[in-house]
Amino acid sequence: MSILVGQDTRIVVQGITGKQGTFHSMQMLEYGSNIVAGVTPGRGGVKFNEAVPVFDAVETAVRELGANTSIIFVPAPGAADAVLEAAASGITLVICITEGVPAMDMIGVLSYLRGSNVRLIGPNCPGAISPASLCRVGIMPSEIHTPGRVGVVSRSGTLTYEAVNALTQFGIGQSTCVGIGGDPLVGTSFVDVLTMFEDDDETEAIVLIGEIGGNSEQEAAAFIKSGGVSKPIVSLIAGQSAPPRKRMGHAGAIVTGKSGTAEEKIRALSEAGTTIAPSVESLGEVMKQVLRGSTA
Amino acid sequence: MSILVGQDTRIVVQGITGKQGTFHSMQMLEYGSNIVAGVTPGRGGVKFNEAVPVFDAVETAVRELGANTSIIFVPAPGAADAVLEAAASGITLVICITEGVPAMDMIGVLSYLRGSNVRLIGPNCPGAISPASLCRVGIMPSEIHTPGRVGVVSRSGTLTYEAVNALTQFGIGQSTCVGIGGDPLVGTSFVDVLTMFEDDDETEAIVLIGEIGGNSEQEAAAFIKSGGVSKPIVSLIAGQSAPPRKRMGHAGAIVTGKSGTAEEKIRALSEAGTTIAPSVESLGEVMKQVLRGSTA
Amino acid sequence: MKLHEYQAKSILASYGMPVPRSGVATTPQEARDVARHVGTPAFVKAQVHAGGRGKGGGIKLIESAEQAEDVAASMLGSRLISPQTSLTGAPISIVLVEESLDIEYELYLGIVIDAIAQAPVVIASKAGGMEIEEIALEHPGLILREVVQPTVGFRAYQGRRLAHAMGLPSNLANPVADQMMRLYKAFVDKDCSLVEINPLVITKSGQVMVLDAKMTIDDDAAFRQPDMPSLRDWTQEDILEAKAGQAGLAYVKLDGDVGCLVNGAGLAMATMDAIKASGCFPANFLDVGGGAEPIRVAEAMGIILADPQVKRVLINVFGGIARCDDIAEGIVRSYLDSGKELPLVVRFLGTNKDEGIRILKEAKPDTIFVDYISEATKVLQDITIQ
Amino acid sequence: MKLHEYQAKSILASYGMPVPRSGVATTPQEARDVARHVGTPAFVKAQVHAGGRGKGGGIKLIESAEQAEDVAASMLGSRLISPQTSLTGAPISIVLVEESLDIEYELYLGIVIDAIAQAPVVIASKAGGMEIEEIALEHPGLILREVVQPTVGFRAYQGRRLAHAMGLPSNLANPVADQMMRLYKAFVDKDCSLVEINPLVITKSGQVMVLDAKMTIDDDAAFRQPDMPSLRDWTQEDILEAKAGQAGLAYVKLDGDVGCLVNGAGLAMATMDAIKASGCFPANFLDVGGGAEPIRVAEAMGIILADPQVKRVLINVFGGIARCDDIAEGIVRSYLDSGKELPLVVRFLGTNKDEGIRILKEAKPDTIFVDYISEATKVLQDITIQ
Repeated sequence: MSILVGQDTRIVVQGITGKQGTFHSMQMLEYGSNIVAGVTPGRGGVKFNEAVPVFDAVETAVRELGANTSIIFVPAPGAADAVLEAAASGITLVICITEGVPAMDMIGVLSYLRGSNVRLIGPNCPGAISPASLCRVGIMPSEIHTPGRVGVVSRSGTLTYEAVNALTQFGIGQSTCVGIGGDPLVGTSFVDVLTMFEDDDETEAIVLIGEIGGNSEQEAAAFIKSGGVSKPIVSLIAGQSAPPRKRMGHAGAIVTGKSGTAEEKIRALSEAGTTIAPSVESLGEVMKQVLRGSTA
Repeated sequence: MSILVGQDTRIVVQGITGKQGTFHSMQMLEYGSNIVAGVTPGRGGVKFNEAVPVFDAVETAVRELGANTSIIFVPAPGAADAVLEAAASGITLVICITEGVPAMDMIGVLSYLRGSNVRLIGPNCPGAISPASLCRVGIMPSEIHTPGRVGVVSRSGTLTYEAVNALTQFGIGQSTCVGIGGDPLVGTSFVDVLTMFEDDDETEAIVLIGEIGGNSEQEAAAFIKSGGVSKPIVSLIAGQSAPPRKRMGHAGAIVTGKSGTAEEKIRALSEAGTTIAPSVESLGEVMKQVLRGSTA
Repeated sequence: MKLHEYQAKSILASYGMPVPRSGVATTPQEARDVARHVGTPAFVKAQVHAGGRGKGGGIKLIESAEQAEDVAASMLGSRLISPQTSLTGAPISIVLVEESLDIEYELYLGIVIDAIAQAPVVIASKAGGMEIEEIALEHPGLILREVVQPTVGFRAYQGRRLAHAMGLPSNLANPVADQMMRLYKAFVDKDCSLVEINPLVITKSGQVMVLDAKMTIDDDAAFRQPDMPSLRDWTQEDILEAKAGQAGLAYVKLDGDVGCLVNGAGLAMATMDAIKASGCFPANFLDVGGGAEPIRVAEAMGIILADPQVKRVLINVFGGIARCDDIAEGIVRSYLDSGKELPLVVRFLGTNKDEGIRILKEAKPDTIFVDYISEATKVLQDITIQ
Repeated sequence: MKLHEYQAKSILASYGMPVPRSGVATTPQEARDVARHVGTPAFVKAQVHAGGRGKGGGIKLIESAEQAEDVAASMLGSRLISPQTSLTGAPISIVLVEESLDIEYELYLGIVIDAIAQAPVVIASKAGGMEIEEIALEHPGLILREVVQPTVGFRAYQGRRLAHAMGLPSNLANPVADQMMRLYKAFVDKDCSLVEINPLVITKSGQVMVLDAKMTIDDDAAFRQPDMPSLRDWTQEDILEAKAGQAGLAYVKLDGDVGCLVNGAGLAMATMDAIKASGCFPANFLDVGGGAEPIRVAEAMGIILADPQVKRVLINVFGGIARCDDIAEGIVRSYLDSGKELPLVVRFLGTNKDEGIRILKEAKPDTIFVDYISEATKVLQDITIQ
């Protein structure tokens, strides 16, 4: 087993005929992901890559082809609507890649999803990949991933790729890698993913990659400290050199109070018993040591 | 035991210093109801009737005096806000007497309350009374009620008083009488109240008073038919002589389709096995026969 | 309150919904000028608060500005009788002159507040042009519904879903969904209880257009809709109902001869039912309301007495908030004002019943007092026999 | 994007929030005329995108219109340096001349989007006039919060609750709550990420007034806020940051000399961290983004090279969506344009890495290629030593 995505995942790509949607759908198909349908309103009836049916609405993909997971490449103005459509159509996992979704839209979406059985990952995230089942629902480069027993969860995209690359180079494979997104308002938190990794038989250790801004790393630390996670965790926080009050790319990566600084996050995660990696390159080596320690 | 209101009810009156609030608070106090506080924003600090403290906010009444039930006499433009304040302050039963609350306001309120543990009765309702515990949280004339084992639920105000009067004149007392309100959008339905009466040891039989418009009587009939209520029910529907498309006073009392007609409602309730009373005056006699039948 | 078609269209246009070129006229000459401006062929449409205008001759195609003048002359000042008006019809004091379009699709689009969903529901049908009740009877499968989640409002995907289900080509899904979202925004902003665009058309050139529009505003929200009073056209309502409405009374004119004044809507309906069951016919529904002051009761009574069909009057009051003595005073006042000698049957119960009876006895000694509604209907029958 | 005080006040006034009498001026003469119109004593307030204006001399009381002219003359064209600006300060090109009020209460009122509550939160404090960060440090108990439920919006009772908790007299609760509801409506309508009224004052005559206002619009919502571009004042931002912003690049100017171009915000931060950990200092944060086309990379590189503080450049790209050859082409283009001979350290990984290296080697043979970030920082240190 992996978490979130795996062999039972039946993907519908929302915005499959757009530039990003087309590129990554091809990549996902090449990797082996089970894309059952695409959706582009107004383009229903065509075939993507001469094989994948494209519909006007998500509900058709759910009803006719049993889609259960959606990945969204719809441009920002329509992204909230795409999430709501997926949720209203019976999709239970929605992965929103789109960057730049207005905060007010996300407030509505998150309020709507609360109490439903629909999980949203993102927006502004790289998605999730479970190498053992060759299931990639995201935009990460496939080739750096290798099956294994370390779960990776991160707020960042390329930094996660570096981290995975570092693990793979040290011969450490991954159960599932999840990017939860760089926006302040996201559907799934560190704590949510940590809970899933804790419950996952195939995950033995966890890499947590945080960054400045907000306090989701502190929430994660508190959760770990309270016994929520028994598996070993290696953590890394980006942005130690970032100045205050400046948005470092991600909408969420801005230090506004003391709790948003890298120092505070590192302190909290260290106090919670996680091992702090000094750099992304060191992750492979640090994890190797941690795994050796936990086995001993 | 009675339902909704009883000896544990600790009332806060929202809008206690207004004309309606003052009049009915006096009436409730005379009956014996336990009004612990009143609320009128901007008037905090005064005493009502030289005894009941008046606060600026409902939360003070909850925190300092353990209020658990609110009755609202606030004028329509502020009524939705009053319900939300009560709900957010820890009140678990909100009875909104106010008439003329905009439908859009109620849509917001009902959406907010869904999934919470707060029950709203009304708006545009006479409230609830449990004669055995001398607990009146409403605007009904006290003197017509007498303790007993018949539960009364109704969409109407004065028609309910007639019904209760007819019961009392036949020596039939009431466990609790509840007016759910004459608007199309109300917090508590016939089905909700029937469920409570079914579960109430002190209720032996039920009077259900419906009227034209909407289809909450049909919902009730379906619920009864499906076995939701085992106790005998006498029902009465007002508006058999009403013309279509005309609003008969209550915002909800308007026949727009076939399902809104008195005939359809009577048919459904009759098929569900309830006894139809030919007129409000006959209620006492019909109920007497029903009770005799169920005892025999 | 209901709006006229031209008022509703003007509101919808302000939300970016396309409407045909048109103009209103209150005189035949104006109609001619507008027709010149709009171009012909065009339609002259009577502005009344009722559906079924086409069947009642309220929508006429004209080929020239002169014909527009003639048609307007025949409409203005007359009354339109349709299946949805009263027998006397609705007065026409304004006409709308509107361009004629080449139509490809005729759709029905409406929004109502649904009591079961406790939310607004957007209704659409490809059987536009028919009344929704007709569609419901004849083609129930063609009525499509999307419930709105109040938290996020009506969404584009719901609009596209409706468009597809109506069988529109894919390329129309987004433009039609866009119009639905605009309509929803207007519905919420203006506190509507109903909007109907019937038909929403798609022209041969692919343009979406509001061809007819009905809009009803939630009267309870009047306090926050400052523009609404100026849009109200009382002349479209029964004169007594309009008078009652202005006085804030719930009154509905009926066809019988027993005037009724009751406190409480449910009791008023039950009273009407009892009258009818006894073989008599109520002349009206009237709920005088909870806190009935004498002056308000007098107004209510005045409306009942102003109805020439009323031959006898029944008062049924269960005093609670309402006090029987207040009611009695109001009745006395209006009876004296009216100078009418109609028989009066009174049932008082509850608060200050005896005082109420005393006041009435003194002022109108022939008042008949009863204790039960059944007694009242029996007395009314006797009055008929006399 | 941030708005100026006068812009924010004009928006809030359109929502019915009372603001003092005032006018803007871009010349000393205008300032004098406005002061005559507004009346004296009054304040001249520098319009810059930064807090702490008072401490920086950006708010001055004037007693006469002539004095307004003098003060405006000294402000306009100068730069305001406050604890919240960069060391070089923010340029003053507009001043606001505003009436002076007799103040009874000075409150803080703000709305932000709270990531934990996943909702807007209204923040209030009776310690108005102080920066919210100062209040948080010195009087954390004086900061009050009300989370908004998106379904029903900010409600009057929440406003009254805040008013009472701030210790205002009961009779001010409703008027203050009313202002909060107006502010919330503006916040939602305008897609704000932050509004702050600091202070919201209550005058001795009991009137609630917006004395200072900050408003930040969610850049992501620009597509539905058509008025916003015209309100943007790029001169208030660092010139290179402004240039990057207009090109849609995430760029932050820093104080070091190592220019960095990275794809991905997290990786860019991690790269900066590594540079700093090695004892060097980054000159900037720059995320060239996912689908980096050559032209976009060239623009990004141009911004880095335009910074006179930059003495060496590090490229760190993990190719995925972004292709290393595209990146290389963009770099070559801007290096040629700039004519600069700065040392270049490049780490390419992933998509089309070899092709990227080939392109760079050909165009700039002295480029140093590395495989690891740690290797890159080591090389950068060596360059310093040279």
